[in-house]
Amino acid sequence: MSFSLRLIPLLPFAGATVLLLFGRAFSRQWVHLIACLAIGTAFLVSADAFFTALPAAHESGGLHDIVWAWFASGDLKVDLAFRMDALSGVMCLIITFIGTLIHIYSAGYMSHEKDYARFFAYLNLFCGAMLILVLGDSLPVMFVGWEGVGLCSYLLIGFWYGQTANANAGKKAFITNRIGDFGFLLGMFLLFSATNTLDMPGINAAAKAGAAGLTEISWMGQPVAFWAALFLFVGAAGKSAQIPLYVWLPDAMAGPTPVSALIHAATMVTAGVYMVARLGALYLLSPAAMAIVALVGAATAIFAAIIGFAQNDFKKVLAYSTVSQLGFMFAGVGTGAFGSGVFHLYTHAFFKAGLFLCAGSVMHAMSGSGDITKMGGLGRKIPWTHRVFFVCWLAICGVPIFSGFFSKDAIVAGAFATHVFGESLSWVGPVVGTVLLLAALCTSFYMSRLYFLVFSGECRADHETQHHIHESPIEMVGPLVVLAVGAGLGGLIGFPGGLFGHEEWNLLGHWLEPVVGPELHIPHAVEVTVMAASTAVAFVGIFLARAFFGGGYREPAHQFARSMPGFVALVRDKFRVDELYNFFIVRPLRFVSRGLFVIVDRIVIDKAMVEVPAAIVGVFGRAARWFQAGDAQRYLATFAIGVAAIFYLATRPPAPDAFKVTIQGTAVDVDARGVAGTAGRTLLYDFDFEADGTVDRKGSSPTAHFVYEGTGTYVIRVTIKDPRWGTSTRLEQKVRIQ
Amino acid sequence: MPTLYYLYLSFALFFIGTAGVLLRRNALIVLMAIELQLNAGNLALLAFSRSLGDLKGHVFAFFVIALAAAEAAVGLAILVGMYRTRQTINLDEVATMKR
Amino acid sequence: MGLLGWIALTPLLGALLVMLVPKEEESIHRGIGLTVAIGTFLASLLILGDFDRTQAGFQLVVNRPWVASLGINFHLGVDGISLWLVLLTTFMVPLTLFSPQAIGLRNIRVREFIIAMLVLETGMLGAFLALDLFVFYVFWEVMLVPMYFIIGIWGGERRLYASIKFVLYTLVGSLLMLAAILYLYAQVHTLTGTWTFDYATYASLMLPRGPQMLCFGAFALAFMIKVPLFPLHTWLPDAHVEAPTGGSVILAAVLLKFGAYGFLRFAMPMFPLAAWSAGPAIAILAVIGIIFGALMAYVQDDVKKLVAYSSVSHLGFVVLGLLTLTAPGIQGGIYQMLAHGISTGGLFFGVGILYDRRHTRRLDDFGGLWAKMPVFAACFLVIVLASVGLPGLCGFVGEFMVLLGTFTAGKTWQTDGLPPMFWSPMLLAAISATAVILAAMYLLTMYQKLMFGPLDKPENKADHVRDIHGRERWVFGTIIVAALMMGLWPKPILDRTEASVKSFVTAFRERLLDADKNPNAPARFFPALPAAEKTALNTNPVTP
Amino acid sequence: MHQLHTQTVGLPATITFAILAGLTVIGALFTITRRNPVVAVISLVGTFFALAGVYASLSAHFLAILQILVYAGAIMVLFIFVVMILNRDEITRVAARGMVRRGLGVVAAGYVVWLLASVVANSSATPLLGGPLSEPGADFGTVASVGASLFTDFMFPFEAVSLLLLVAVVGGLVVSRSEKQEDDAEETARRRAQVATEIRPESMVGGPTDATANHEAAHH
Repeated sequence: MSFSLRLIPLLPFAGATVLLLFGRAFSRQWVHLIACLAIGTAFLVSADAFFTALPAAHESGGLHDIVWAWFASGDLKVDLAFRMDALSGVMCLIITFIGTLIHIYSAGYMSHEKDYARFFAYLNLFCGAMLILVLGDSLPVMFVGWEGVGLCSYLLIGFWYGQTANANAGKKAFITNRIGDFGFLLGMFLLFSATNTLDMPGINAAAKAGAAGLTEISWMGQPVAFWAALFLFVGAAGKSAQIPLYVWLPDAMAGPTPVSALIHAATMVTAGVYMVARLGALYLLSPAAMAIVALVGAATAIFAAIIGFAQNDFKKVLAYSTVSQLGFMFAGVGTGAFGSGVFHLYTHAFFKAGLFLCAGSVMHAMSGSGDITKMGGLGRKIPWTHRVFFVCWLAICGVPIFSGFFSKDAIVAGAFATHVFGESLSWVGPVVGTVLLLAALCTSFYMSRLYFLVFSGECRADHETQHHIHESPIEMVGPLVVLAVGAGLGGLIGFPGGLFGHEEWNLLGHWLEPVVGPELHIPHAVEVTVMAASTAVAFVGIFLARAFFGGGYREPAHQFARSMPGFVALVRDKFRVDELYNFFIVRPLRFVSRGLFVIVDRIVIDKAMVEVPAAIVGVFGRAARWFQAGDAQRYLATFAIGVAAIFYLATRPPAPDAFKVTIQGTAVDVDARGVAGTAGRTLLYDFDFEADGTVDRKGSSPTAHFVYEGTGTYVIRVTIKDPRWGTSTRLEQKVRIQ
Repeated sequence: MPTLYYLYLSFALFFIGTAGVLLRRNALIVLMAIELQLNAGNLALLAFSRSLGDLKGHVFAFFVIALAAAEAAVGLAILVGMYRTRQTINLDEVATMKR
Repeated sequence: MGLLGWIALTPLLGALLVMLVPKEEESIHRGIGLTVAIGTFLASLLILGDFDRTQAGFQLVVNRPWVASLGINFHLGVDGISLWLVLLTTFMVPLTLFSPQAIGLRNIRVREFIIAMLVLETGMLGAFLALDLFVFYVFWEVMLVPMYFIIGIWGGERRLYASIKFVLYTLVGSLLMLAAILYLYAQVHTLTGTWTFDYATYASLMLPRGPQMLCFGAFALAFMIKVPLFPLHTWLPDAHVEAPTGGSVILAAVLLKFGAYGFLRFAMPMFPLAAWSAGPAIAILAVIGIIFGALMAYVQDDVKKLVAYSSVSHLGFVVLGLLTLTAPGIQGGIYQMLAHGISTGGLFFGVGILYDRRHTRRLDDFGGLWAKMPVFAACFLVIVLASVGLPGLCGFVGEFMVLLGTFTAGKTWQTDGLPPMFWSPMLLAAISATAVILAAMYLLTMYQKLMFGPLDKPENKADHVRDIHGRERWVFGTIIVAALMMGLWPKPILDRTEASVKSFVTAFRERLLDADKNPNAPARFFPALPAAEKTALNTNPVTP
Repeated sequence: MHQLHTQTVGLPATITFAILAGLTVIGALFTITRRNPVVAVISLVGTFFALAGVYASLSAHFLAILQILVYAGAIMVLFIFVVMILNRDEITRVAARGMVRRGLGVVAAGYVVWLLASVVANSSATPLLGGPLSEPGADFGTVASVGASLFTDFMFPFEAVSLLLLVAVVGGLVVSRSEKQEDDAEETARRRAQVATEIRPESMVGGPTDATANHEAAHH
């Protein structure tokens, strides 16, 4: 069924274009009006598509819209086409809805910004690209959005381009993403090589049918599907900040806070999860690939959570929290619980966006500083921000009823209950589940630490800053409240109704079922146990944090820091991964490049291969300069000598190098014809058979016959004369007469 | 008078002209020597023309004279220009390519 | 003369016209030059109208005797391979003449510059259109001379070194090519009894292995230098750095394309066996070039040199694509040529602006320019991203198709029954794909050093560091529109190259398989010359 | 007319030829050996006069007249002018450098001439070279006949030659024009100044600082 899906990304793009071209001429009101209108309309169109058009087309692959044939060559055919099914529809709604909220929030947050129009243009551009990413019907179209969001992320991180650190962070994000894109490209090529198509429905169909191209065993004993899935996962890891490519995300916090909320929490970073879910059928073909996805996800979840313990920057804590939560999502999709992964993506979008926007509001209040060691007791001064943060905090900790509880629980339970790994890898599920529970504990702890340090106790900021603390304006608080509602109650959309025998209560799972397959069946016992465990874990984390940080830094926190100073420092320095990369990858690359430049280009090629032959030629040239002194008279003399030489050679009678002598007894026959005959000249031949000065035969015949009187060695002398030129040649040859 | 004597004269003139061109330093004399060479050619043309009874030789000689006039005009102009820039018409002193 | 003849020669006539105007009237020179160049562009759009995309062969052919006694014909024609390159040429030249920075800082001898550009355009168009090897060679050399002057007269400090290096490199290749052409000329005469430089005849001449290798070597060397392929690339950075903006733009946008075009038009079809034998080596050189060029670009501190090395990297993709002998690979290669013309041309325009404003090209001298010139920074960003290969802009399509073509080449060869052109295409594709990372690294690093960071250097704060305005905006606007169109709607271009590329692949395969059966058979024609053509050739049996 | 034709045979003709040839050769030798260019020019004029006589003895009356008018008249006057303008004696007669090569060149030229002469000598029996000259037509070599030939069969080359002369005249003017030097100096100075202002745009007093505007300003 067709629907003008192109409108959805086109609207934000149009907004971006207008703002980029004419934005500087508009007043601020017009700028944010245009931007909000563009994304808001896109939300309405998405909602229309999702709720009115989609149900009818649900079974037949959703809504489809071909804009035009993009490129084609040989078997390769790529259309610029969009498709909306339940999965991309949910994504569209999340993006446009949260996008609209953040646009509105930004109108308040960025109100003092000089480059107002540029900011909103980038935001709109980002939304457009993100919508292309989720709506793209084929991998290359998805890749357009994929790179487009990377670009916008680059631009928005470096929005305050005047500071080198921001620009560096943007560049780091883009390049790290590019490493992922490299994997994405190779994955695409592998898939094309295996299935001859790049359309995602086609690939999924081939995967479901177990196409030979995908299942055939290739390198290292793994099927093609494994490598394709793995390479695509490299792309996903880049975009979604998973180990080992997560390093860019914390740095990306250099951008304006609404950007962090929209791009680096709610939408762009979840693109990898979305892609894995979208190509679920492909991943299901290879348990090994699934295991890698799940394990990387789980490892990232716990690793980033631990780093989160010791960060003192508000946004950095949230950034590592995002990395960690993305790890949860990957663990979810990696264990085959695609619906749960997407569910967590959805709840995370709300509570993390809420948290980030609260961070923005707090930093707004704190005159721009994000240092949590200088905060405290803000709950009374900025009550609305506090309330919203409170809700979102409970959601991310996984306190029951709040949204994070349901989604996190679904993932953990799925990990314990999954069967996708088969016999040999059956250990993966429980390991992932356990790690995730630990990560949930850590999450609960560091988020509570953040909450207590910021909102409880006495304010540790200096007097000047304290004086300025104020609640944010309505256009910032409004979206916060909406997000808090979503974070609080949004989880009900994926209510684990199976527990009560009502599968249909799980609305999201129901929607997604045709796309990602039915939800995992989770046994009651597992479900209940996991729920209990994760509830316990959430509360343990909160109480532990309260013991350490309730009302400010408490004695146990100091004690802990003193007992393990090395470890704490290591964690605070983020395990020094950046330094590691810098030392082992970036610097060697630069060093090798510079070395190659000097050695290969400057020395081997330019000196040895170019200048040495040139020098050799130069020697000849200097020798030849003697002839070319610029003196025309000497040129003429040389010319005269040359003419004379030519005359000399041309006027010599044509003669053979040696004449032919045929001996028969004492008789000889001599033939003195030249190689080329007489060349049309009249020649005279003098034959002197004994070389005694008497000419024995003469005339114009080149041959002569002579009979010697006795045996012996004779010299035959032939003189060839050209009577016209008066020139002659003399040839001599020895003959032996026996 | 058979044609051959005219030719001998032509050869002699040509040789003298060539020797002048090759040996003299004065650019003016070199130009004159070139005129001698051209005249040697003219003489041969006319001699053959006479012996063959064909007027084409005259026509060619006419062209050669025109060419000589053009050559003299341009050559002398160059000489004057050369003298103005270098204060000499000594051919040895105007060879600039040797450095 | 036919449409193509007029297109090829109009710039030359324009150059003659410019010569007639006194040298003081610079605005008239610019006006005439621009008018002629735009006229040529409009005329070349007519080709597009008359071009039949379903036909693989040469169209709009012009064929008239030139030097009949030597069998030289003024023979021009266009097919899917040359069509867009011709349009690229006619598009870039007026843009260059329009740009205020084209001549560079030493804004002298405007008339001569315009003349050089117009003669250059004739050379380029003629060489793209020529179907007679002699005519091709003439135009090929005609290109060399104006470029030599453009670098040597209007260039930077080391312009003499750079221009001579450029000429020597190019001449070494082209003289060997001339020798090979003359050898073929004699061979064709031996076989047919006629003297001809006709391309179609040469393209079906099949030499035995030995001479084929030698002739291929001669042709390939000329083209490898022009591309330029590692390790024959060192003339390029020097030429680019010293050339004025206009020279750099044309050099990058069009001249370099002759290397790849030559492979596609001459070296590969004429010597399939040799091309196949040399395939692995050239493919490896191309991949080395891709990576090496990118690494070199990464460590340059001169903007122009950086862009020049990025050309080495980008054009490596083109050569790799051509060698795959697959439709996506070759079409992608052609597309990459066009995209590179637009994006790198744009980069050089940008560098021209920077140099105009700041009189330096050292990266460390810049910083924070976004604050001073936001419009320029935005335009330059788009062009940089096009060069990085961001999907949606022109650079992506070609790169993607080349990589995909290379990656799947092994499979395609198998189905096509073609012996492998080079080893482990998947690995080579994977190695080449790392260039997407490296391209982002060096180009974004460059961009950041130019535009981002604090505006702390007094020279950058000066008033004359003005944002782009007037004609400069039009130049960048045009480039950006072209880059966007090529990125979003490549279909019209790809459609028109498809038939020719497919027939190229088929012809190459058949000739290669035939040659492979008996590599040392004496020179012959395969496929046999059409009878009609034979009689046509015999009508002028003249000996030189 | 008839009188002249008969001069080409018989003893008087031989004596005439010998005298004229001797004068020609002596004049030519003087031309290339005299240190004083004025003497050389006068000798050359003498040579040309003698040659005109030789032409006349070949029935080339038109050419003989032309030889005197154009050569001995116009061209030699030009030479005299130049000699007067330059007015320099040669210090050494013979070029100093490269004497080996020049000497070899003269020897080579002699060899070639000798070779040609020997061909002529060896072919002296042929009617073309050694035979008595036949009686030419009545109008052979007259202005009318040569003119008719020039204006019919050789019309195009004739016009081309006229163009050549025109070009030579213009070329001579251009090359020897004395203002050229000053022009060059002016031009060089202008360019230098312009390049200087471009490199330091801010030094332009009151001018636009943008380089583009500069270029335009500098040229108008």
